[in-house]
Amino acid sequence: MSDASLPLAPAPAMAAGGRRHLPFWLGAVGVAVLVFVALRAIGNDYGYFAGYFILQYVVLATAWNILGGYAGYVNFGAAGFMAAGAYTAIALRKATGLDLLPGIAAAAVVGALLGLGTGYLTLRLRGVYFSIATLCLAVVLQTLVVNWDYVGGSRGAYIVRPREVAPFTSYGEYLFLVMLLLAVLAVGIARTVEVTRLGRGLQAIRDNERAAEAVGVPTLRLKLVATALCGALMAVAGAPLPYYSGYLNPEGAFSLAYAVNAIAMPLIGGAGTWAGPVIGAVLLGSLQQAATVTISSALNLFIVGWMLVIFVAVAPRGILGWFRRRR
Amino acid sequence: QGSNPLRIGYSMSLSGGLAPNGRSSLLAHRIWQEDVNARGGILGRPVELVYYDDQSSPANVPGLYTKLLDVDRVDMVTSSYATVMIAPSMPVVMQRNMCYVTLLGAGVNEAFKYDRYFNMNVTGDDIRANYAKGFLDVAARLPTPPRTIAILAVDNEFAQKAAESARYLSKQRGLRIVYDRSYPPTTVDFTPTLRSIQAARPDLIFIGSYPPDSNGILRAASELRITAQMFGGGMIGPQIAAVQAQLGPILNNLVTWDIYSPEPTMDFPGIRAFQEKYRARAVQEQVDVLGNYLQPYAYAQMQVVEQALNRVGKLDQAALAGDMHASIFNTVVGDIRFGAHGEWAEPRNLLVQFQGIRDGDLEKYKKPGAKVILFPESLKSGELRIPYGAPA
Amino acid sequence: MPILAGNSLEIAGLDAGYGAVRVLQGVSLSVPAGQTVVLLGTNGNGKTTLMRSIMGQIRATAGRIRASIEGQERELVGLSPEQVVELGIVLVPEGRRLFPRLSVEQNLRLGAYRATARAALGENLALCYELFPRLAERRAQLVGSMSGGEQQMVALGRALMSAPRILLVDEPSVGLAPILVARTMEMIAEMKARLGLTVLMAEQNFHQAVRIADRGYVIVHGHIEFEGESAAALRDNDLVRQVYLGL
Amino acid sequence: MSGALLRAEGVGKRFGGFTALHAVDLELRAGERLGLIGPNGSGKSTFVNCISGDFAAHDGRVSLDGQALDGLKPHRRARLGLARTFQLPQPFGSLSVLENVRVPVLFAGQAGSATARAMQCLEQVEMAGKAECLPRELTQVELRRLELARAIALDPQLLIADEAMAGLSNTEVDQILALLFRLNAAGTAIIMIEHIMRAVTAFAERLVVFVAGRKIADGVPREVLALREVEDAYLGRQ
Amino acid sequence: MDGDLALLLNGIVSGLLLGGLYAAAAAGLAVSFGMLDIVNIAHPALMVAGGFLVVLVGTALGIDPLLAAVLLAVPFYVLGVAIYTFYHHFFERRGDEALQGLAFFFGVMFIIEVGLVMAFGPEQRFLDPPYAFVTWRIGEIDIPLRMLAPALLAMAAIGALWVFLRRSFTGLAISAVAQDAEALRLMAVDPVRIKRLAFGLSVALAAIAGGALVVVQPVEPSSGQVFIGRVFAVCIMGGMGSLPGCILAAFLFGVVENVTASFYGPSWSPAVAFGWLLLVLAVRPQGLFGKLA
Ligand SMILES: Nc1ncnc2c1ncn2[C@@H]1O[C@H](COP(=O)(O)OP(=O)(O)OP(=O)(O)O)[C@@H](O)[C@H]1O
Ligand SMILES: Nc1ncnc2c1ncn2[C@@H]1O[C@H](COP(=O)(O)OP(=O)(O)OP(=O)(O)O)[C@@H](O)[C@H]1O
Ligand SMILES: [Mg+2]
Ligand SMILES: [Mg+2]
Repeated sequence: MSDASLPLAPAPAMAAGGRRHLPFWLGAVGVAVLVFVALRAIGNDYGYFAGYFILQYVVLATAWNILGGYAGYVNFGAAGFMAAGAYTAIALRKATGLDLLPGIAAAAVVGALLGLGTGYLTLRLRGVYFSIATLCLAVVLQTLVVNWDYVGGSRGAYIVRPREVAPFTSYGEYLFLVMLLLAVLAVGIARTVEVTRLGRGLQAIRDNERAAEAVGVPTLRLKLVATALCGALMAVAGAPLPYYSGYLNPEGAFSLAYAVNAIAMPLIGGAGTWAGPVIGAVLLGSLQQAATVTISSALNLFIVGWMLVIFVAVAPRGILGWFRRRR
Repeated sequence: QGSNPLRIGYSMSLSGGLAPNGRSSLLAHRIWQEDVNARGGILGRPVELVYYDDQSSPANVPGLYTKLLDVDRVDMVTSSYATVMIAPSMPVVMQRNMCYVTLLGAGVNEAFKYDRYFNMNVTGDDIRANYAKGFLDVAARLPTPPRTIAILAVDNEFAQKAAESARYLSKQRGLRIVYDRSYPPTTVDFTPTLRSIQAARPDLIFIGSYPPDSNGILRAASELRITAQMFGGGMIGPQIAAVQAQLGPILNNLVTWDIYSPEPTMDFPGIRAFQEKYRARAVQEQVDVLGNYLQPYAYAQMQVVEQALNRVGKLDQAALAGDMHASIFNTVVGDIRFGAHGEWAEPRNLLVQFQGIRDGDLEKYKKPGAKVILFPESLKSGELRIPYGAPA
Repeated sequence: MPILAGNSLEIAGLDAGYGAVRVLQGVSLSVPAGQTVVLLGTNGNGKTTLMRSIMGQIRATAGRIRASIEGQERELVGLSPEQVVELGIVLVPEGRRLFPRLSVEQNLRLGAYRATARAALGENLALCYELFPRLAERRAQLVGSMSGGEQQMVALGRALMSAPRILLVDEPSVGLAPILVARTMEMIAEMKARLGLTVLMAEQNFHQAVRIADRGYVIVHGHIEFEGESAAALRDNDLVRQVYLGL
Repeated sequence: MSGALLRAEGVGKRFGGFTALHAVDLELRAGERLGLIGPNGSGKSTFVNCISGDFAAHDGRVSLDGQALDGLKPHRRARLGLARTFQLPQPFGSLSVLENVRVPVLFAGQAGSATARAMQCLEQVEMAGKAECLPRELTQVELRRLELARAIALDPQLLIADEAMAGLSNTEVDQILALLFRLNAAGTAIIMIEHIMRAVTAFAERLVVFVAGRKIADGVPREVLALREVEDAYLGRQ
Repeated sequence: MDGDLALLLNGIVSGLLLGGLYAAAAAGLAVSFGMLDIVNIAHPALMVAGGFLVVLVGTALGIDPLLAAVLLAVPFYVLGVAIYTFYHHFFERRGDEALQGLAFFFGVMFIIEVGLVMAFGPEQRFLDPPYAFVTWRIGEIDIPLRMLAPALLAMAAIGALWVFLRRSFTGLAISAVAQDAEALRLMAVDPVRIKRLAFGLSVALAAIAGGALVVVQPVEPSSGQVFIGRVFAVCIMGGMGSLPGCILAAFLFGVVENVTASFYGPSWSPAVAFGWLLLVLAVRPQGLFGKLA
């Protein structure tokens, strides 16, 4: 019923400075280097694992935001795309022996194609219909994977990763660095989308698809670009997963947690801006991680549930909404 | 140094789908901890358990084990229950060369080939050749030898391995497989599936299922009045008190894989004392009230760690692994020895049959006779009754 | 037939607005029983705001709105829209505000929600279809797919279904074909006559509005600038001539 | 050169069993000012939607400047120079007025600074002062102006204004009229759909009347308005 | 009877019975999600909570689970009113409901699930009425009362709701409230009260569905997750807000699942059922019975 036009925080009018790319990239890389150096100084593998956990959500939330935040199309199928990436990496490794990095590249391609397919299949759907369609897609994908013996089917697939990678102290560090770069890339892409006409077009679609079309916005093409980007980034977020855990089964890969976090994190940070998902993912991701490793009982999930409720209740326009004056 | 605790770390499924087994194993661990501390701890140090809830989500596991090893700096690691939780911890544990005693994994080490891995499970090295052996051996001695078999298994790793074993052994013994399908864990209604099986008229029905589905399958089977010479095989669920209470007479004559039954043949030293303590606390802790399933194994898991440490006398992972490879452990689930790949050197898959079950009262499961052991020969405590579906 | 006595509206010194924006300033006007009063004013002068204040959709910051219904005096300021409607004061809102995914008949039935209107539902529905035969033809059509004029009929019909004593109409002629504007005015007049209503109507279309008006007010920037005791008085007023007749 | 800018032949549209448009023909010269009137529900907006590509017409062909539009999406038509406004203003609610106008410039305009061009359009509709406002802060007239500014930003050859003046006061109607005249003087053909007869007669050089989905008159305004059918169906007896 | 025909007929009958359970689970959502536009993703979790309480109450009082569910509908109505009041206060009133509300209900879902684990433990719970072990046999067709009784209760509850929605003014107001709440006030209807009532009803239906679920199968705290996709799918396929559509879609869904399971094996059931829904959406985006305005 609620059509594509979901009431979101009004996009900030891009200040002239917002369009400058070099400072952003320098800043982003700077932050990344800083994070990496700091973790390395701590010299503790757990930092890398916790960091990986959070960063995968940065990528996932950012990807969701491209379609959900800018264009107002709420994707319930994040887990499906994520798993598609993970299983692409597994299949590639089984077929060719190529490992993580080629796996990520392949996942991007598969995710983009899948996103494109979703876009085509659901292009007539708006609002909740689109959301449910993505949910269905995830179910269908899961069934396919479960019945696909080549990648282990329901028994799951093992990936025995090397214990060491050349210049890194551990494989965990390597994985973390890869995810860090992916996160920088994802956020950079999201921001580029936001400040270019693509982002404007998507926002116009979110607000009023019919009017957008009437003033010359190629809505279908833009949506397809957005679904493809979203799919590719989500798949990329999932590609290292089998390397991270050494074993992957469909239930784990299609876990509801990914779908929920992909939506909740941008909302909590502030949907519709590139920084929102980052803030949300870092906040909610660290909270979850912290709750898991400090509370040795089921209480940890309970707390995460309450925090989710409280966050959205007190910051309805996301954390960013607090700082942005209502115009 | 004396009061500096010896810390054993692991992740546990305290919420989510694996929580029932996770929580009851945790209770077993805590009972062991109390016992061992009452004996003065290990190496003169009191034992402390450090565990986190993995929420039954494999993705949480690598992070938790890194935390345990790098931040909490635990002295030993063990595992939570089930393959899907053990496998993601392997790379982390292997990275630190820790000696690793796990609980009810199935074939995890086939992929990793880690020589400090030890698994508390009865399946042994070769699941395919062993898991369904009891079912088919017993079937082979039926008065009218069976010619056909139907196989149904849930889409998860353990049940699929079970089904694979049934498939493999059936072929080996010349049984015709007249139905062979799997079903998704989200299945709500099993009626159509079982009816298809019924339509194939198999002599034997082998089912690899998990707790919530086992109920649905057995209920549907009773509603459809399915009969077969033998029905069951690899069902996980009938071992659990809540399931036994609910299904009552439906379980009668069901034959299935198991790991423990309170029959005289399995009256190992210490098991009764353990179960007494366990049952005294189970209701309050809201876990399985009988403790007839993996709980003794969880206790035994820690006994292995304890005995190895006491023998080696120091926290030397390599030496501990060496000891575990070499020694025999006397546990509440019997004397065990680990083979080259860390599985039990001698598999001990049980085939049990529920007999004379008229109601859901649980008292009978504390005593011998309700769940008799048909296989292996060495532990056999009763004779097969056929067919499934006959009233008690 | 309903009693004609005592359905009137009296507004005195009304201030209202949206947050910091003060739209109405000291508006006073009266709608005597059984009369049709037009509120003239060009865009953004506060006609809708006045209507919304009467209905309780906007809380007046000062002043009084007194309604006399069937001899009973009531202060409206502070009442919620539901309470105001319960009294028998019904608004045909600007932009019609129909329920697009309900059928014509469902929209009409909803109009009869208030307790007193429920009793007369059958009667009023018949009257509605008599007044607007087009609606009878389209009773199962979803309102969202109807043209502007058709929707205006539904809006009037829905108000009728509420069995109003005092009817407020906000710019009924917007977007209607000339022939329909005329007809709408006639329909309002007819509804008024049949049901013995008191009517307050905001309009820009002076020529048409004045045809059915007994008296009128001109509102400019939230002030009542002129009060015409009769249609003729309105026609002769300079302000009106200047704004509406382009003289 | 046939001289026709817009040519619609036999355009028909059905909704379920109800025919909203019966094979309507219409031609329009470049730079022409056409008034389109008709009773409510006579199919005017439906016709516009068929021309603009919002609805897929069931029958007929439409071409603009000799190029067939059939099957093209609305945005393609918009880029070819066909702009329309909506009967109910449809702003992009979360974008500022300026950004609202920048959208068409970005996607359909020529090279150059989008912001400058958008400001220019806003100036044309006298909305430059509201550039930073959000649509919800605008009054009805302002929303109509924004709607027009967005259309202008497409540099249209043809502008269809669907009741751009409904609900506006006399003075405001005059302002919008002046704006449309200015646009027209710059070469844009305009189809004005309006119920405000004063505006229609002042603006249109040619008048088309729809009744019940059919074109019943097409010609010089004075003559068309004098027609008996038009009076009966639309104007009513004055 | 021919074997395949019997299989097909039985597949259809059992599919219809299963559809009854789906209808029970989806009907409440058809109200909250379909009519009020509240994307209550926690609905299946509420249903499971209902199931746990049915077991608790039914065991304590020694009454039939379905009866217990009907009794529990009352406190669940109150619970629904409370949830809606919170939701209204924090989201709807501020116009933030569309997306933030979704995150809110995700949170509620977690809270319920983990709350159940903490209160009742992770073990499965059950309460079997005696008839749950009875199966009627008509020719070749089996009708287990375990499936039939909940389906009948569901139909009765949904039927009553449907009559209420069709016949009463309140029902009409419920179907209008999401379209224009402010306009509703001009009909003397308090939209917040209407929504509260409707949401209360939808949660009360979750209790009934919980009772139905308990009779069909034992409940675990996470049992609800299985239903999330299905109930939303059923709602959408039935056409938003249409109760008859919802029931029909539930039956279709059940039949497709079970017939697929009979003939092609259960592992393809979800893919076929959901894939079919995808197709429906691609061809008829408004659902089978939905109307486009
Ligand atoms: N929700 C609102 N928030 C702030 N200002 C508002 C709001 N609604 C209206 N206004 C302002 O209040 C003033 C009066 O508006 P109102 O709608 O009452 O005028 P009106 O006479 O009914 O005009 P119209 O002929 O356009 O209907 C206008 O200047 C308008 O901008
Ligand atoms: N989606 C639709 N489904 C069904 N009927 C429709 C639909 N859209 C329009 N109609 C019908 O088509 C007819 C023509 O409508 P249209 O909106 O074109 O009228 P119009 O001439 O623009 O009227 P107005 O002057 O009131 O705006 C109306 O009777 C309307 O009810
Ligand atoms: Mg107004
Ligand atoms: Mg129109």
